[in-house]
Amino acid sequence: MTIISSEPVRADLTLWEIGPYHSSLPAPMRLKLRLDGEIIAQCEVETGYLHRGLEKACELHPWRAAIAYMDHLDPEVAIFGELVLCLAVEEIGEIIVPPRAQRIRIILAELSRISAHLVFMVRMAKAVGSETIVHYLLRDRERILDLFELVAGARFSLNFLRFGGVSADITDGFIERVLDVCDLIRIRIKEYNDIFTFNYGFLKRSSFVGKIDPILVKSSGMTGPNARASGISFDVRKDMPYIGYDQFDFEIPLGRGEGGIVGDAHDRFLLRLREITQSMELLKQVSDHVPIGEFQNEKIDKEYIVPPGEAYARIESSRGLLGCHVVSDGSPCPSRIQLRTPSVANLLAIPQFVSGIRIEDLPVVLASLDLGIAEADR
Amino acid sequence: MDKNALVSRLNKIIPGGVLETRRFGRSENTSIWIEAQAVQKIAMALKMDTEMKLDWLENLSVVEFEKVFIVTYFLRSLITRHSLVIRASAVPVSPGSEFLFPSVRNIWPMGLPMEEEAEEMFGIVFSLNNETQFQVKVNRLPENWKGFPLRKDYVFPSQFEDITHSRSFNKSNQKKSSL
Amino acid sequence: MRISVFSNIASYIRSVFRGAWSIAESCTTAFPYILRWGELRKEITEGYPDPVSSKTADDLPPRSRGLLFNDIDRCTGCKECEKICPAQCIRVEEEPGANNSKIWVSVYDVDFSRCIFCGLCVEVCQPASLVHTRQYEGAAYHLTDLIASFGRGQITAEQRASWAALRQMSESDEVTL
Amino acid sequence: MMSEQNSWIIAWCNSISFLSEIPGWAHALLALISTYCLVIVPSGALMVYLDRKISADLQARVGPNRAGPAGILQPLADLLKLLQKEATKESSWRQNVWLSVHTMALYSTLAVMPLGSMALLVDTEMSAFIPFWSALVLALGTMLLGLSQDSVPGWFGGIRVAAQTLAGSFPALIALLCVGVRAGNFRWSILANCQDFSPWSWTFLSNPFQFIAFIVFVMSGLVLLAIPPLDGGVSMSDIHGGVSSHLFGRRLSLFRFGRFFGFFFWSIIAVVLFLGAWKLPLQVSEGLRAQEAFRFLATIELIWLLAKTFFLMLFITWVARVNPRSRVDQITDFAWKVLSPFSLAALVGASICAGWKAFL
Repeated sequence: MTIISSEPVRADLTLWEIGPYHSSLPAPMRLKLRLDGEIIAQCEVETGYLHRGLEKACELHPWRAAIAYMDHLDPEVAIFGELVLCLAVEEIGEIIVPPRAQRIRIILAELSRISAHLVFMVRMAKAVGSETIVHYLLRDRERILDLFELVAGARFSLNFLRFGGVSADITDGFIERVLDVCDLIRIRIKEYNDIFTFNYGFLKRSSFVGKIDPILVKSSGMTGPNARASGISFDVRKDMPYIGYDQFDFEIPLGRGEGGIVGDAHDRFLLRLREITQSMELLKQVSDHVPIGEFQNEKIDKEYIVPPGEAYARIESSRGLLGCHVVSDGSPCPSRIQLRTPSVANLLAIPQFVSGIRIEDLPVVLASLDLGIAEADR
Repeated sequence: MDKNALVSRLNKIIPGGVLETRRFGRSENTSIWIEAQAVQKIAMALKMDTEMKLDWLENLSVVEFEKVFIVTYFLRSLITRHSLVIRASAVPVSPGSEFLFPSVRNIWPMGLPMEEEAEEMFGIVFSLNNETQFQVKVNRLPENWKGFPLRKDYVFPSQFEDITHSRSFNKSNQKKSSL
Repeated sequence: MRISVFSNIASYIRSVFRGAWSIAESCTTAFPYILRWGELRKEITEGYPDPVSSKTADDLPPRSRGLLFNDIDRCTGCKECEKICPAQCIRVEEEPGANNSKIWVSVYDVDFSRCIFCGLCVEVCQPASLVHTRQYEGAAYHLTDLIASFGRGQITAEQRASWAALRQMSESDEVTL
Repeated sequence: MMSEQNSWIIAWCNSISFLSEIPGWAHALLALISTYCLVIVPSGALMVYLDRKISADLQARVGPNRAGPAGILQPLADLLKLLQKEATKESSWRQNVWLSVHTMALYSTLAVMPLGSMALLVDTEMSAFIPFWSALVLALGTMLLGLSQDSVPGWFGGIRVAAQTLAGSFPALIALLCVGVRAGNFRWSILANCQDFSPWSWTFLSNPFQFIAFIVFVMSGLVLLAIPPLDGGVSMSDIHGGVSSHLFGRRLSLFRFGRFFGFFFWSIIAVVLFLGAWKLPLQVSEGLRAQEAFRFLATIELIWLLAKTFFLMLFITWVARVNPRSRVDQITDFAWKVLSPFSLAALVGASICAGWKAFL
């Protein structure tokens, strides 16, 4: 994708190409900047450096192998890719998922959201050059990865969900450990706030920087925390509940502009911090309501063939709306798996709001968008 | 939300644009099949529709099904929270060749990256003014990649030695400016 | 974006002190880590590989997916794992064995340079001969070292002929019985 | 000029028979070389090790632990790694100009470095101002290095370093005047002699204005020399290192050593000016001087001075590790709009205090 802002190019501007690999970029992408002094006058974004042909690869393998591929849609938060595919396939096959499996899915999804937001904070801290908090954040994310390893056997590529449930039941004491981790992170968040969030240096670096207008959010189709930080209240968990999110009481935080103005980089940071708190609140509620029963629909065995049909499933991943259009023609392999990933819209918006900021703020702005180039390029 | 009323409204604005109304898969959603040449007009009508206000193209999906390319638009309104699926189909003139399809990037700007991806992967050239210009922009694939990988009749190259792995920014930019 | 401190002396002084205070607070929050005060601050990264970290293979969770191991005596050579593998890292070649019930798996190679440790092959394995071990140290100096061979080896033409004869014999036995 | 002050090297030389007859200029040269080899370089190695180990403790990790016991040989390993790196491209004449300027700045400061009452090579009325010259030349060298690179990061890095240096030198000079007002002179020995071993007699605690002057002096030094946490000019991630982004191997190690050396000498000067210099307790130095134990006196004075210096440096490192890096325009704003007014206020206050004492 090459995105060029519509303004004409002035000849007296410095040309600076960044990327595909650069310390200020969160992932492989290429920026072509026209600089007026140190102010960005124009920006072009080119992505595609992480294209792996994921959609084609899914078509060449059996349905069950497609789940393993969806792990790698966004390697940081593997569970969301699996979940959206499973939801779509369950809609095609009209598979009923047992309530226990639904709860396990919610627990894993919210844990992934917390871990993704912790990684977001790591990126933000690296962009402003704060080294110590990075290690604290990664240490606490390790607790969540330990939970994944306990339940699924892997830390990142879980390959845990199946059509009609999950591949294995949660072990004894897992829910208690989830609650322990939540308590730990709740204590740690106070520490993060003291060290980082309310640090004057960080406030000066991130507030009033990279404000995204609600109009731009609408025109570029941004979703997720970035859109909510600008005041657009849209969350799939609330608007189109799936896997039983409607049975729980949680709030969708919106940007309040506490550090500077609504929709700036600091607002996006604070919003994700609040989403971590909300996710832990949700986990606490879910952990009380894990029913005893089967974890996998018994009709769905290893020889299950997805019937012909199509479906479109949406979930709220840590970065925004993740959609999956699945078409099956009754053969052992998927006919088409098309993915709508949230980071594409974020990338589309970059050239339209970075003009006017200083290049020193560019790493902060890019980090605050939480770009997932892996899922944007697929 | 009355889909039949919407269809009749659309029929009034663009006669013959709407082909049929169907359930989308097994879901509650309605999908409206439309004529491929009327996509732009219907898209504009849907965006301007006072009742629906479909201002958000959530997803654009291209599916090849029995050598017919089905373009599906998943629409949604942030104001009225309505959603709609419209679909149109097209057939290439000869197998393996690119073909034109009306673009909606001026109506829903968020459709640009999705259209560009479909262009590269399926060889469907989304054009605004129906001009014959078979120039597919290359962003994801290497520059001298042959064929369109997501088509069903695509054959993987037997050897990858001649395929370059580097792309120059300026080159892709020139292609862009020619469009 | 600019610090407009001269607009108001009081707000100027306040912002200077606020900045100094927040920086002091950040520093004092991190300071106990140097001395490892409190239970929450004792945890540090583990040394690896020297000294070998406190986590050994036995400490891994029961479901952890390490390197693959195939018990070739139980393997039936059904090639289900080869079919499901998303990374196409398993290569199986089999031939009819000495009797009809037994299949000679001559080649069973797992290319760990391609394996993504998804666990699908273990899940589909009907005789449960393919398992994930707890071994996770798979580093090697050459790509070819990463290919693990579990097969019984290629058989010679004479063996093939003699086994075919054996099979025929047992078949004829069955017929006579 | 250096007849009396370089007595410490003469004291050492006299113990070695064949060195006792060498002329005075050779003594001075020997003093410089031995200062460099025995004080500066080991301090650099020790500081690198302490920095890495303490920031590892702060960040809940292990830190260097492979080279030697507890990783004590890590600085040596770093140096060897940097030295054996191959050059990626030919050095241009611009880089050579930078190299000579940088080296000049590095070694010219050695002669004025106050390392104890026995180790003052140059002790003039204006001694305390001479390090500024070196700091400015060091910054100029860094700027030239940035501009010598044919890349945008280098240019931006060079310009940012220049802006920071300009912004930092004004409050630093004013803060130095505050000390001069108290001591009445800028001679190292007099600046040191107006303090004593007890912290309450140190300049920075003598009155609140001197305390402000101390804070301003240290922070403006960080701005001037672009030392963390105020190192926006050389380490912002958007220019990935800026001036040092195209350096490699020996040049990179020289550049890093130059940055360490700036930090080090600025901390030594801060200690000498504000933190009681090399003053020992209980008339120890007078007693040793009376017994003519010059070698012992020079050694313990140096150790006491360096201990305080390391403490100050580690304190700054601790602040730098925890806090985010500021943008360059914020740093220059900070220097011009916060440090400068405060330094002027401190100068006014310190002058009033000095005048008050004169009237008393």
